[in-house]
Amino acid sequence: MQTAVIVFPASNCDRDAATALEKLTGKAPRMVWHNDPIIPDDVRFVVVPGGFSYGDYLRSGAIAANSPVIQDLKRKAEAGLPVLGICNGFQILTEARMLPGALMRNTNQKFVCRISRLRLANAKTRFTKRYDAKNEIDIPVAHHDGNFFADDDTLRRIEGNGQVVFRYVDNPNGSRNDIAGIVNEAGNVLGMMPHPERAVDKLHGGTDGIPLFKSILESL
Amino acid sequence: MAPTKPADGITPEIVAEHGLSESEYKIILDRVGREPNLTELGIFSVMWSEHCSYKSSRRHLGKFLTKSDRVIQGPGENAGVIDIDDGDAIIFKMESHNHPSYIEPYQGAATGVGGIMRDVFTMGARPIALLNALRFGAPDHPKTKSLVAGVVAGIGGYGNCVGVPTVGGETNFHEGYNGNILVNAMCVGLARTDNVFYSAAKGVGNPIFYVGSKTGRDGIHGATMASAEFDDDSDEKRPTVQVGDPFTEKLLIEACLELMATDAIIAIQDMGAAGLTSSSIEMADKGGVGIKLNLDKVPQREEGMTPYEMMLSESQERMLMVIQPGKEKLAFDVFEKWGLDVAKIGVTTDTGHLVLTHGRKTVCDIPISPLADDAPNYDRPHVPTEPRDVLEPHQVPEPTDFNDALLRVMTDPDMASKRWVWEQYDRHVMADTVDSSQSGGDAAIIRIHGTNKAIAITTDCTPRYCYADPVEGGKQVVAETWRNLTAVGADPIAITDCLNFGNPERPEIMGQFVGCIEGMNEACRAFDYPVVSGNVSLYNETNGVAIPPTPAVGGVGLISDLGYFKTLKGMKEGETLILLGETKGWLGSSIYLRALHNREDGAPPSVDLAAEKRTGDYVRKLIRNRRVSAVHDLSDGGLAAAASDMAFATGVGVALTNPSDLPGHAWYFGEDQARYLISTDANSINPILATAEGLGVKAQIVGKIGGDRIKATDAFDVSLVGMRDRWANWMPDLMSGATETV
Amino acid sequence: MIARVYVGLKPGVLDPQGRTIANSLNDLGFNEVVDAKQGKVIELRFAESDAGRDAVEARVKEMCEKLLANTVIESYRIELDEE
Amino acid sequence: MIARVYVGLKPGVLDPQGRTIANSLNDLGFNEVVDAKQGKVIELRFAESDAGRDAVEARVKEMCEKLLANTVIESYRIELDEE
Ligand SMILES: Nc1ncnc2c1ncn2[C@@H]1O[C@H](COP(=O)(O)OP(=O)(O)O)[C@@H](O)[C@H]1O
Ligand SMILES: [Mg+2]
Repeated sequence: MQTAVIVFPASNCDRDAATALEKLTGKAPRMVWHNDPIIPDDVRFVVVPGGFSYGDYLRSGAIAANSPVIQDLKRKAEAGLPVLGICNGFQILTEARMLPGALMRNTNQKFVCRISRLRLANAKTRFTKRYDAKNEIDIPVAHHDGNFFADDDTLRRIEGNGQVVFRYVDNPNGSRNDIAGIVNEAGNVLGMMPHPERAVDKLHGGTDGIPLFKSILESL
Repeated sequence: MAPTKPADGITPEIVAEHGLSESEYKIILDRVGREPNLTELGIFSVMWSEHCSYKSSRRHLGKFLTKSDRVIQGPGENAGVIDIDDGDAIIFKMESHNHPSYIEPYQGAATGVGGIMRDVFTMGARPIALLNALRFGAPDHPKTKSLVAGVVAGIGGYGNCVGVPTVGGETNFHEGYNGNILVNAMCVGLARTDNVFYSAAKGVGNPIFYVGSKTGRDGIHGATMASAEFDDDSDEKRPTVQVGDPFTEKLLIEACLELMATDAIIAIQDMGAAGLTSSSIEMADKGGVGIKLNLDKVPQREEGMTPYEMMLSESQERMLMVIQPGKEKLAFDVFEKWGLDVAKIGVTTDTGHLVLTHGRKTVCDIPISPLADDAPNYDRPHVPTEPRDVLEPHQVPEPTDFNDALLRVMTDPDMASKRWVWEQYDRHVMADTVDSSQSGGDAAIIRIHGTNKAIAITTDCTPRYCYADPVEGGKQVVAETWRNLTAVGADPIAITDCLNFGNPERPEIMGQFVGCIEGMNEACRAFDYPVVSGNVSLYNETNGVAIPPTPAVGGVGLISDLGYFKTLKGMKEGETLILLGETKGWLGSSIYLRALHNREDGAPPSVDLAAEKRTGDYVRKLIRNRRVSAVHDLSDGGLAAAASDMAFATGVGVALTNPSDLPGHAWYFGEDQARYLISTDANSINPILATAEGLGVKAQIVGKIGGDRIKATDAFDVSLVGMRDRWANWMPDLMSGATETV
Repeated sequence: MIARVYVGLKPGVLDPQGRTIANSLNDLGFNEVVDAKQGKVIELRFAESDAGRDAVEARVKEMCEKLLANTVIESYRIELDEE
Repeated sequence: MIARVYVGLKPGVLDPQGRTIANSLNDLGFNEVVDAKQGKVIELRFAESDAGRDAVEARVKEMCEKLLANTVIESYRIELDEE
């Protein structure tokens, strides 16, 4: 199965994402450069990785959201291509308006790196089916701007639609409603601050990220 | 600050402002054969500064063991290179950024991280891990909190952005650092043994490329500042500090590694302290060639920069390289793809001179060899530190309340959890962190990507021991890193160091320096554990008061199979704790003495290197034979602290006993060296004890695992969770309400 | 010509940075501060041109919408300065 | 009373943010932008008081020196507004 990871200048979890995808699909993902106008047609699943695209200057994800490849990603996502934005990738997807809301500075103003416990708020999405009966998982977070904000109307709407996928058990950043990850209305675009690609290996961050990748890959 | 306009004559005042002595200036006159102009003088001054020339330390550093079967490159290059089999090489170094971090903690620490990473990727390695050894003033000193907040944010801000995990380090507090904090950063990179890059320029007529950020007026005279003492005015002087740009650094890493995969690069050198000057001169000197640079071609951030300013600027994120003729276009293409400034600024020559032109005029023409070869090399007078009396256990009061004693020891500033610090560092990026600060373990474990082997890394130093007895302290520092690597099952391979001391012109400080080196070297030789890179930071004094001698050491070891490593975590209910190594109840210079009695007297524990070796080799064997479920070495705070660390990390209680004749405080809190605690199941106890006896390693059963308390016969009995909370909250409590510049 | 773009959080969006500043100021003894907000100023310098004020302003507005502000949480204000 | 504090990098100090913003605007086709700088505005609201303008300004200056600006690399400007 062909997957892809988008690489921006100073993405830095591109390798983490590629390692996870290769492990789970048996095939190296295509690394698509931010300036490429087109994501190759054979790509069935795209990861927008974490990191500090453009140094996070101006606002996290803002500059990357305007890159050529994201314009193509938007078109393809609207046509149903599944996309996972992790950490900086989540920030980029909100900046690109592919997901609602915005990610602001953590309330305590500090970068936070820890294993965080997440509650599955919606276990029926294309990304969470394989979690079966499990309702809490441990996934690492590592971010400075993970404080999810949406205005009251938006919040009500996404809660009502079941778009909230993960919530923090112990909110590390001040996110409204403890939101750690959301999908778009169509359910094919997931953005999350925690790093599931850092939880696919017993020796490194645990294995609670594996069902997420399995869910989406099997749905294709 | 020196005048920046070209002066007609060099006055004694100008010479002094450049930190050069009269006799040093005489040598310059002699070697150049005429009066230098200001640019030339500036170049000599930075090259001959303590920071670049190691003039007080060189002859002593030469004594270190620097070779072993695994050493590919020892000291003398940007970083040390060791062979870890299968064609893989590990490249690492530690460096200080003390003075800049005191003046501007965020940027000072950030640029320190950036600088050490450049030293490593310059040699062809992808940086894979960062560590940081930090020393701050007393917790209640008015500057401490904001310095801590700024330094930690700066280290995280840079490392996190570049995407290299910060996996370990140490954090101490002591009033001896009130006016001079220490920020030492270590970087470890991974390369192929057949693709390591060096700095020696080769050939004549080869193009010299400048890559990275533009040159501005940043940190001019940083190198001389790093070699000067602070006084009360230093806060006000505020020399131009450099601002780090981790985004550009990340691009620079990717671009350099991309170009290094081709055969375009002959030599490469990062521009660190003394920027363009030291990088060009080091490349030329090592290669025995001359260099001609056209300064008009240097990418500049500001208008009207003089040759003096360009040569002395310490703008960050810049590299210099000699490119294979014919590969210029390839180089341009790679750097432009990554959006970096790139320019051909000169060529190598056969003149042996550094020639600079600016606006069609020659502004500098000096022979290169004296800049390096004739740099001052002083044999500064040194007097050894007076030996202290050994404190016997009965000379140290026993606690009236052992629970309180344990609490005080575990919440001593050096002992309390540093989660507040390391939670601000991305420890997992790059997908290979097997263990890090997270577990509170002895050494971080980083897997070699795509393989089943790993390296273990640690940094250590116990300045109070070094102050009490530099020679024993020096031994102890090296031994502790060796022990920490051993405790996770790694074979210790080599070290890097960062020697932080006061003013070397004072014989007692120089005595500390010489003593520490002697002790370190003795330990290196005993363990076949060479020094492959390092850094010296002197003049860490304020108003004549020096920091405690602080030779920080970073150790690296190899775990050739990840099937066999251990951490301090993982012991199981019902297991037995065995103490390996001999306990005499050493309380001199201990944490116990300081935490309970506010005293730092007494000789520090002596280090029996043969016992260290014997015991450590045995521990590694036990780990390889899967005889143990958890291992921790004993250091600060002794047995009680080590057992508590293990209990905190695992969430299971321990019950300790005292099978010795020693009083409780000496047994539980003594800091005798060469000791480890291991946890094992019932079946393994007898074989472990028997083998130990055969090897001449003392082994005693000292406790049981289980329950939810940390207790000890005739001593303490506290709840694990309660004690852990106090230990965990010390630093958040300290830092709450810390006011960092926003 | 120089344009200054002021970007601040919309009313109703919690401003943790502002909150922290106010708290820190209070801790330092500046008790008269009841509230603080933090925003950004982006100063843009333009190449010489004969574009009129309105044209420039329209372009800057476009820059704000596209990049300089995230209108989900931020509002902006433009100031032009002939120098 | 409201005080607005403008904080920006001192001339000559590297401004990686500003440079990246300018580059990105150019990439988006805003080629007229030759340079960008990013600074901060901190808006402070005060409790009612009879402190005069000068007294308030002196206090804000102290806040800047102590906390709001990092005077090693930043300079600041204060504006007072009676509302
Ligand atoms: N500045 C720091 N950065 C990262 N990790 C740190 C820092 N300070 C302390 N730590 C971590 O805290 C743990 C305890 O540190 P320390 O007491 O120095 O350990 P040890 O005595 O075993 O060397 C270690 O895992 C260490 O890596
Ligand atoms: Mg240890």
